[in-house]
Amino acid sequence: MATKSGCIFIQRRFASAAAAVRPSAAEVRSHRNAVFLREQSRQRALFPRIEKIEVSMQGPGLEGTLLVMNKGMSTPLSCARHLTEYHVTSSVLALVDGELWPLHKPLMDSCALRLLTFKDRDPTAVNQAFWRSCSALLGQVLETAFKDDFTVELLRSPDVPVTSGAFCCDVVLDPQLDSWAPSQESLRSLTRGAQLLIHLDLPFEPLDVLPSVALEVFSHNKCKQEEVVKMASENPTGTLQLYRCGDHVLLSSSPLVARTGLCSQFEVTALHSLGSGPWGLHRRAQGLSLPTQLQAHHTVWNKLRKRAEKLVRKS
Amino acid sequence: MRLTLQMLISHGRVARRMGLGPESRINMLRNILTGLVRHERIETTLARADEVRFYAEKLIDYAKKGDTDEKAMKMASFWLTEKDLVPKLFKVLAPRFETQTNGYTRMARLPNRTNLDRAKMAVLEYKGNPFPPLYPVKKENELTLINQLLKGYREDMAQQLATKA
Amino acid sequence: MAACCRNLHKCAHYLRSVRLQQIQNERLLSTSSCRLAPSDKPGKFIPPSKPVIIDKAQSATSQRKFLSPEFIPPRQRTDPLKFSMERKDMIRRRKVLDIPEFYAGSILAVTMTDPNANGKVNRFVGICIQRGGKGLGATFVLRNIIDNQGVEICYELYNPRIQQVELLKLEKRLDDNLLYLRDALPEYSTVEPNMKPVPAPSTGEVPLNKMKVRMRPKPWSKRWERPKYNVQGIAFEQILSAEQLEHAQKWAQPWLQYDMLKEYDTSRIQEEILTEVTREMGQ
Amino acid sequence: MALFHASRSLVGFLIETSTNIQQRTFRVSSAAAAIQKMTRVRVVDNSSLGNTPYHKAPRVIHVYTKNGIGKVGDKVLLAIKGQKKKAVIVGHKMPGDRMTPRFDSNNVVLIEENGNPTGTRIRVPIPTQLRSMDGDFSKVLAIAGAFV
Repeated sequence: MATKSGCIFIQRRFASAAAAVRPSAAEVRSHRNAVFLREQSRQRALFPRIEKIEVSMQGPGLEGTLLVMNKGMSTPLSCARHLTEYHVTSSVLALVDGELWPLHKPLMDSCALRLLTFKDRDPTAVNQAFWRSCSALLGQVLETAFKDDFTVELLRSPDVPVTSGAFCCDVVLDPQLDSWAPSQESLRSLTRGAQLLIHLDLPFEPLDVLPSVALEVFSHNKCKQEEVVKMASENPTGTLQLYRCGDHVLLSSSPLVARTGLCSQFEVTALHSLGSGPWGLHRRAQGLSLPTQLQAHHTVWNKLRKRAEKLVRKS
Repeated sequence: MRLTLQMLISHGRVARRMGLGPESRINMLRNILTGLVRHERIETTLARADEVRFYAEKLIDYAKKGDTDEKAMKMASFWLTEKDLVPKLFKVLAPRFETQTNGYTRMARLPNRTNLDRAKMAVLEYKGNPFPPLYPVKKENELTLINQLLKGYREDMAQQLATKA
Repeated sequence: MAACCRNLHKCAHYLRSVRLQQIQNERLLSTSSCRLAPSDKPGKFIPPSKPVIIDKAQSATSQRKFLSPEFIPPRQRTDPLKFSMERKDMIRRRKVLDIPEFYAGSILAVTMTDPNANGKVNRFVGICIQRGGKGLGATFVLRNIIDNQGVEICYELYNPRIQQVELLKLEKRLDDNLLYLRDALPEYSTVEPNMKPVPAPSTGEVPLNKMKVRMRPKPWSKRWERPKYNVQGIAFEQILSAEQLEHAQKWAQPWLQYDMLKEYDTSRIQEEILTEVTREMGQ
Repeated sequence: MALFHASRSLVGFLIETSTNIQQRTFRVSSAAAAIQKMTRVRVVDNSSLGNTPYHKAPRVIHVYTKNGIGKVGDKVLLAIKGQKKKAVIVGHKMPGDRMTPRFDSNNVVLIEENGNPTGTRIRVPIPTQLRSMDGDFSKVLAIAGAFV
């Protein structure tokens, strides 16, 4: 206890030197979690009575299937659970009335539902969502990988196309680490952290919130707050989409895949430095991942991995 | 040809002994080959299909030489017992396989015969026939994640080569 | 003493005879030189034209592309490496020993070392009736009739015992295998042992002898009239009746020529090997 | 006369006969390739025993080898003109090794019990490998006319 309080004291001293009081990373995380859970339970309480909706399934072999589900409670994943195990394990995203829908988001009305997989005829949207989820996962790993006395701030990651060869995640590390260059060992330990998360098979839980809630969630992070304001102005409905993966809460403009277990091969390939920006030294972490359904032979994987080491630029 | 122990100890003999002798064998294969050229897909016993397959491919090789070639015409008129098929061989089948150098036929196994005996059955066809395919068509989706990654990789490689050259 | 006298006499006789021989030799020499001299004088102007003619014939023969049949590997499953290695050895041997182009029906003279013979060398002249074997083990059979006794020798083409292969007469016959000469009348296989080489025709083509041989009455060593042998060079009409000839057709296998499984197209292999051999021989 | 012709053809003397084709009224099989018991042979020396016509061709009745097959240089026992006589094989129809001659007939030279040849001349070529063979062939080689 004494050591902990000592740590906090030291941190406070440093933070005071940086002109603002900074809580520890664990505190920030628990705060975000608490706000997220509060909002989630509030939204669930909006549907106290069970109302039935009709979901007509689409897709090969599912024509004419009609499922009667609960309004505001059943998700596309619960629909898949009524079908077969194949649908549960291989579904990545859902298409509800032609709109991309995260698999864990409750259905609000009678609709036509199509479950998307990696092996569809046109899996472009799924691929993009997978790429986005992988960069979110990479951000989560980066946030938890450093010790408590180093701050990690995640920036808005650029949306790179799949053909660029690697997903990326922009991050600003503690100013003490400006001269630090990651070795292969440290990249490998990051990879290991990501693989632990993949092994846990954590779901990405979505939540539509108002900007005020989002601002509360990210009350400790200036750059995230700016991002929230910007995204809220971009979105015509004025709402934002938050995702929770484990105890990590993140902001995303478009849907993510169902769970982390969809990745099978995952590797953090590089951590490039982009030069100093408004928040300090910007760094870009890059990685490569493939889903369970599409695995590569190790020669192909090595070639792709070598390519993923090159700095990815937003086209 | 068959990669079996039987083939290993065959000392280079590749023809099966079938029918009532060498002449009968050739006549039988002639009739089957005529049927194959007429219908483009036939169903026979496995051994006969396997035997006739070689002759079917060689006949196309001869047909590619054109109907002015004396040897090709001789072969066609011998192997096609129904003479109305000779123009079909030269005018339809030979142009169809102009781009190929071998592998004009496809063979697939069928369930054993049940009505007469338990003979192994097979279906033999010339490729490019109008019938529904024997095997399901293999789907190769360019848009899957790994193929997209490989596409990007190939583009990168091509760019590197272009800059090098 | 008497013996000495006799010896002296002998010596004198010997000397005299030697002198006589010398005179004769001188005379012979002089005459020959006399004969040579006039022929030389006009020859000094003519020779440029003569070698040119010979050169033409030689170039015509050298321009003719010929690959000895033993270079072509047989149709079987043996590793092609074996044949390529053997080809190297064959080319090395051919650089030392001049093996001419010949066919069944050509007349050859082969000189080989003979550990048993008096002069340690054995020369045999005969008509080539068969060429066999592929690669280093290639053989050819020469046949001749010496003292009314038919003799055949099967030579190995690349045997180191062979010292010289002379081509006396380049000729093709209607068949590639003349084993039926064993059953033919002896004059068809008789070759003069001291035969002079017959110059090749200047056209560059290998002359084809369309002679049909007359056979001895049956029995023969093989039934040459059967379609299996496909013999063209026998005048069957003189010795067999029409019924017999028709009866022989009972063994015909007309479908064989249409059996594509039996085909062995060597044209491409032949061309490849020919370029390889000419390149190697040129080095 | 007919008998004379028949015996000559039986012995395989046709090569020696004139070139015009003589149509015979009967057939004989061609001589067996290997020299073994009951093989008809041709005597090629000028001994009177081997050259006087007889209604039966000389036949091998024993081959003095371990396997019963006679090759060049082997001794055989002949039944010739109703008497037994030893002989040396100096050429046979069966192809031997490469580079050695093969003859159109099975040739033998008659020898006495002591190994001396009966005749004084051999009228056909003799294979040279006889020179290097074991056994005493010097007398046979001495009367040879030609070698191949």
